[in-house]
Amino acid sequence: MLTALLLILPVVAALLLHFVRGSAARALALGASLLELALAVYAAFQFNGVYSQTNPTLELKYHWLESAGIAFHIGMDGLSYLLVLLTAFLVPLILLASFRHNYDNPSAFYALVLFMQTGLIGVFVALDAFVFYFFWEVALIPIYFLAGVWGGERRVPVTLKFFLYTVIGSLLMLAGFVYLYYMTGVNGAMRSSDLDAFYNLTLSTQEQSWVFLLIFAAFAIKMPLWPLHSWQPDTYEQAPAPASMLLSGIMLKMGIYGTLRWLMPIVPQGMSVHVGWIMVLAVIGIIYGAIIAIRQRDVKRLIAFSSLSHVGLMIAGMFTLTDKGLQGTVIQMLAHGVNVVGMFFIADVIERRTGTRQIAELGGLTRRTPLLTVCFLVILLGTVALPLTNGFVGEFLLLMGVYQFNPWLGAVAGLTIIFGAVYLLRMFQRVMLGPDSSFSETITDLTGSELAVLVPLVLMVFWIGLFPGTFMHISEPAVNKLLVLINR
Amino acid sequence: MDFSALTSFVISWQSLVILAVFGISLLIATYSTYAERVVAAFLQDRVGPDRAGPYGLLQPLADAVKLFTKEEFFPAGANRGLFVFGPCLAMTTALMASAVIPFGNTLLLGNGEVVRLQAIEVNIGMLYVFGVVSLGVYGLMIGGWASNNKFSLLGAIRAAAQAVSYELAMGMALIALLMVTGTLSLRQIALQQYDGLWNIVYQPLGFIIFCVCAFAETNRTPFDLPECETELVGGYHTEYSSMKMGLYLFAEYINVFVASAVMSTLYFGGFSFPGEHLLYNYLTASQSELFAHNVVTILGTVTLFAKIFFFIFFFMWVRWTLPRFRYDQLMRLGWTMLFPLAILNIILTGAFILFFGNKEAKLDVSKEAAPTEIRTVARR
Amino acid sequence: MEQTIPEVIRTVPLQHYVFFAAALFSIGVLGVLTRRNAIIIFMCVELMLNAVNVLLAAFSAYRADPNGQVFVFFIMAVAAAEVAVGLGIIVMIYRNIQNTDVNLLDRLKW
Amino acid sequence: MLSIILLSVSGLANLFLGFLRSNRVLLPAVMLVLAVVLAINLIGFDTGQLADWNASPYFAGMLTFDRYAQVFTTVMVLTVLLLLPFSQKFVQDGNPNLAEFYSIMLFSLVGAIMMVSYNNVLVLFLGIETLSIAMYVLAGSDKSNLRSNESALKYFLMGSFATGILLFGIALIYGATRTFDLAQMGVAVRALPAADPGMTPMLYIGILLMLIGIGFKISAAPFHFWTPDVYEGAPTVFTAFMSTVVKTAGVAGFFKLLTIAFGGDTSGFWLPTLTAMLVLTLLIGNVGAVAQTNAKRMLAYSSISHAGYLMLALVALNSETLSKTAIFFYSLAYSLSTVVSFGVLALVHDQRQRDDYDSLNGLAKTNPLLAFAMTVSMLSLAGIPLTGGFFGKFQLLSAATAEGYIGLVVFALVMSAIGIYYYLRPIIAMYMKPAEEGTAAPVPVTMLQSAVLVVLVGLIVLMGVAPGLFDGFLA
Amino acid sequence: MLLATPVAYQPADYLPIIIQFGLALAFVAFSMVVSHLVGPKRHSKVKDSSFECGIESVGNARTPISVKYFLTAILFVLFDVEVIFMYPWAVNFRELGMFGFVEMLMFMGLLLAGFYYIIKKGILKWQN
Repeated sequence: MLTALLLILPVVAALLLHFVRGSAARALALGASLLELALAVYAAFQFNGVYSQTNPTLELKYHWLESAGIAFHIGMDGLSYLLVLLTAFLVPLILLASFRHNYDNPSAFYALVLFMQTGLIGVFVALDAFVFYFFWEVALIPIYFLAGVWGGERRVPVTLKFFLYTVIGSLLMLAGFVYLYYMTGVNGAMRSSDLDAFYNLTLSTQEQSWVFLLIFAAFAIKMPLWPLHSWQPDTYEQAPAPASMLLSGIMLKMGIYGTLRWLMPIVPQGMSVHVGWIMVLAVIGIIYGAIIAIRQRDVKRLIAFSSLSHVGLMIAGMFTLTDKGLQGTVIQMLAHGVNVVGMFFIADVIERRTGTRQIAELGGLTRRTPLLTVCFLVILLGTVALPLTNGFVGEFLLLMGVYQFNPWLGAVAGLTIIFGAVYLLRMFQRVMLGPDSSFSETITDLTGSELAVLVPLVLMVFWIGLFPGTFMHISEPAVNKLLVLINR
Repeated sequence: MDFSALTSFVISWQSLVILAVFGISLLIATYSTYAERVVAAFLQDRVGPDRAGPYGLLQPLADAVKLFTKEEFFPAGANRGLFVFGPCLAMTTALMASAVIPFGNTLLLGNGEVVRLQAIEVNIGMLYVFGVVSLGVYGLMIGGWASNNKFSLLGAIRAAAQAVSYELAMGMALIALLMVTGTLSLRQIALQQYDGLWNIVYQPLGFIIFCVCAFAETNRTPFDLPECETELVGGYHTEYSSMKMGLYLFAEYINVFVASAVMSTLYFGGFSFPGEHLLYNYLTASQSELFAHNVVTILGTVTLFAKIFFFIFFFMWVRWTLPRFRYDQLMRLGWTMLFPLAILNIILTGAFILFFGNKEAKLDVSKEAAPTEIRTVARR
Repeated sequence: MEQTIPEVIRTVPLQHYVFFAAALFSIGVLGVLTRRNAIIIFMCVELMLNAVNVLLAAFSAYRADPNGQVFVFFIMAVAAAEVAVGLGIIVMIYRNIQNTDVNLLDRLKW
Repeated sequence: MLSIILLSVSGLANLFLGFLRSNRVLLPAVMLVLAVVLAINLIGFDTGQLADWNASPYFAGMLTFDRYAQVFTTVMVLTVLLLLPFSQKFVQDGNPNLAEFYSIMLFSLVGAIMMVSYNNVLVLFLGIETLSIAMYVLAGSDKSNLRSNESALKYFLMGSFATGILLFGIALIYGATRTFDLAQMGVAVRALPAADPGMTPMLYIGILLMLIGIGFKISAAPFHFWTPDVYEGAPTVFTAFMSTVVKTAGVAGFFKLLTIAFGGDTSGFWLPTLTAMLVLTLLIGNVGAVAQTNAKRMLAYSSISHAGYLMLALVALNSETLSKTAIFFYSLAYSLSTVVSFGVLALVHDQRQRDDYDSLNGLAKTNPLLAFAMTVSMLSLAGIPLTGGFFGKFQLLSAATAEGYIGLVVFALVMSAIGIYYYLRPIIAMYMKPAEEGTAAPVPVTMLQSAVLVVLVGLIVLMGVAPGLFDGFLA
Repeated sequence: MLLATPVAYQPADYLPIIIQFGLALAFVAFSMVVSHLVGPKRHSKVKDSSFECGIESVGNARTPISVKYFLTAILFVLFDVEVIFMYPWAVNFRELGMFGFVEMLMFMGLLLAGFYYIIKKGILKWQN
């Protein structure tokens, strides 16, 4: 029931937002998202013994299409819970961040963000293939409008590209699901699209590898995996800051989560056929992202490519299929979510003050903005994966995993940290320190609301960095179960 | 089709009958022109044609010669082919129509051969007549359109619209008759009236409707708007001359003849005349059945022609008595009066038959009316 | 009554009817596909319908099964309705463009 | 049956109602009748004995009003009922022939109902013709508009041509099977190869000809070419009528025909043909729609593609219940969405006198409701979740999958991916393009129309969120 | 149901019609040919021009004519088909009995409804 509540609350709020205007709308939106966060936290205590919990709890199941054997089946295990928590944690901050802008028709904007939250949470809690697909698409629609309506001047073609990329992927995924769904009924059994039914399938490796390709297409596009990434930088750049945050902070995790929950356990053999080239692509993505990032002039694009590179590492770690790799992926999902949102927000803050994102035009901003500098530095270091920051734990585990999988790949993947340090610190050095620019004197420091966004992020950076156990314990049983299923 | 049938037919008496029917209809057509003038003269109290031959009896021949020897004229811009085709079609259809009309009962020959006094007996004779006659209007249409003349075109269009409008009511009137007779074969209808009452008794209203429609179908006054000289010069045959013109005229008269024949067959007992079985019985008392039967048959044929001539006269009588309708009146008469009347007639007939009439069908005289059967018919 | 019908018709073998109807039908189809005058196309369609009528009548006679002829009646009625509507449309168009050549109708691209 | 009688009688009455001085009473009257018919059908739903193919036969079993017929009747009546308010333009123009248009719509609805309730090919034929002939008139109802005339002519010529072909097919099949009754025909067809092998070629030719006729009627490629012209030229309301009711009736009727008469092992003969038509239809429909610049024409092509999707159910007819349900679900979702899209286009057209994409620019600013409704319908047509279109498509796909047509399914999915591109274009125009000069003024929308739009959107979303409510009617 | 009497007609029975047709054709052809040969032929420009009461003929003779005529034709087609339906009914009237009568009453009722409708619609208003 609680899970359903988590789903329903944002929608209701979104609908209500249709009727209120101005500051009331902001209050309503923020209030709703905070309430959502509170619910999410409460959920942690709701299933005590969550640490030993392997099967999803807080389940809810009612018949959706009885004749077709499709049920509206939702529930959370540790893995889902962490991502739900991440979503619930980030959305209020994103809303808060969007308050600074004066978009036209703001309540529609907030409504879409909340609607999006429902979609995201739905994806994370779905336990039925079609519920999953359903929310997967539901999450897509609002982000399309957010980026398309409130975005930059090149928004229309860019968002169209993004939408088509994603939808084509998800349609292939649908094909895969339909096939699995059909296979559940071959031996006279009632067809079902339930997760467990899929887990119980026994398919030939041939079938598995085909299904894998179909479904992985969707996830790979969302992540994005290297050759399929071309929608990402444009979209991040053109979308309004909050949309970019949603995209990079949460939506990108849908792909990874999907792979963990809906791909690896269902078609393990089929996956193992493909692991090789995927790893290679992932590592290429790491290097590629990093190198491009180095050459970027635009802060937002730089962040986009750095995120591409980090995601590459996550993918690589995930496909090592070791407990280290998976745990690392989980933690890194959280960390990356926090960091990238923070980075985008800071980029947004600077842009709003200076009116530009060009690194060349910026410089020497520190003098008048101590707070900004501090927050920026912390989050930056977190992204660089300095020990004691959140980035470190994840990347360390991931690299270990990759190294175990294949030392050479591990070595190459290790470059990501060095590269990351290079381009991020160079950016920081040029933007904040460096020779004075026209803005050095005029720029003002963070305001209260901006602090309200950044402080939680900063705290989270340290929390994950210092006590990763908090989260790893939650995800551990789920991850172990996944491993069991994968190695069956 | 095997030719043995053809040959055996050609040398049979039946083919003679066909020739006779054909010739008679042509003859009547020719002399109708004469009759028309005589009647007109009589009604207008003046002397009709009286130069050519005694009482001008040779007048038609003179006309024929004239028509043949006139120059045939093709208006500029006319579609020659269709221009010629129009009158031909009109004439052909007119001549075809008389094929199924029973001009009399059977003649019995010494060798026991039976000759129907009818070109051909088909079970759908009535439909045949309808089909062929309504084809005739194409002749008018084509001719009128082909002559590239506004008058002709208007005449043609009028002819068509009028023909179709009245065909409706005509068909409906006929249906009422069908309900009484239960067959479409003209011969059977005639034979059914051989003894007992003529259909006019059952179908007075139907007859009136049918008669009016027959006038309209044959473009006779008061419905001769397609060719009303006061408005349209000559109507559809404005541009026609010589024998083409003649064909149109003949076609009209032959149609009148056919219409009369059909009317007398359907409603006035065809070749039956009152007291025929009395005569038959009287003759058989003294003469052979063969002789008696043939005499009755011949008398029947004569009576039929009497009836036909009466109706032809009636046509002419009306022509020289009644003024012409206006076109909208014509249409309104056809659609808003005759059509509902016909439907009413059908309903009344049906109700009558169901509630008062005898349930079983009228005596079915479908078999060839050999003398024995005739007698049974007559004696009943 | 039904059993008497066959002798009437069977003097002509069934195949002849079928081939005849097929020929009529094909002529109609070709006409529709090749001719450009709306009226002629329309007449060709009617030709097709009548081919069907012939076929149905023949079959129903051979099968001694009146349904076929009933069907023919309905086809006639429907054809009449089609004629009415179709002529109406054609007249309407003629009054707008003084022509019935379907090639002239290019406001909408095929 | 009651619906048929009611509709035809009211259609007649409506004609005479037209002689009244004011024709403002017509729309309410017609809508009332439709509402009553709808109510009758909905009430009848729980009468269990209607569940099988032939219950309560009429006219010596030529027409059976079973659950199948009832469900699709409901769909079509609902569609027309919700479509009518968008025809109010006629009322405002004081159109002298308004009564005729409404009556003809009712009559064509009767035809459509006959097409789903027939049990004898004769009735099917009559239904098709009643529907088609009415549609010829409606297509040309905008007498002064040459495009309308032209579309009427094209529709008429193509339609009657198709009728001829269909009839010849029927005649040949009659010759082979000696019956018009669906069930007997099915028996005879299955028995024929053994009983009278000489007749089988005639039978097969007949079936092929019927397929061609069917293709014409539901505008399946390669017999689709008339569709875009006709849809574009006809008055928008009637275009909507054509693309919803006609298609629903067509597919439902032909499903019944193919299942009962030509199902089973006979299907082995014609299924390949049908499959080829399906592939071609999907391809042409979607690719053609991408190329369009005119929203109405795009919808015409999209309706072709939807015919293709529906044909998936015809192909998968051997798993009967699945396909039935799929057809029902899809046609309902599709009809509702189409009504919305065409309705919005009609309103926009009434004000702006054009129906290309740009005429929609900035609609989100001027008429949020219209824009939102249009968006929902577009997403539904595209088969995005949260709308009825998704579950419709899903059921079709699962039916096809159950028959093992994996390749077709993947193909269909790729096609609908293409579809998304052109369904997004109106949305982009409405939300992301600024209003041009001349399109700045808000489109006038009456209360009734906006209410209907809300209902429609509600239904579409309801189908997408709680499909269970619409499930199991045909199980 | 079928318009046939128990007498079995052979195609040969329809031979007379063909013969009569031949005769008619022969007569027509004869008269045409003869009149063509016999009659004089003196053409002139004025003489060949189509007749318009002596004045110059203006415009195309085949001008579009009042739509009323088309309407009449179309209506004829419609109603005549209804009549076709009545023929078999009428022939078998007695066999069908009361049932057939009632059915036909319905049929005619609908027919009359349509009839009344077209009259009311002003099909026969030739004035305007």
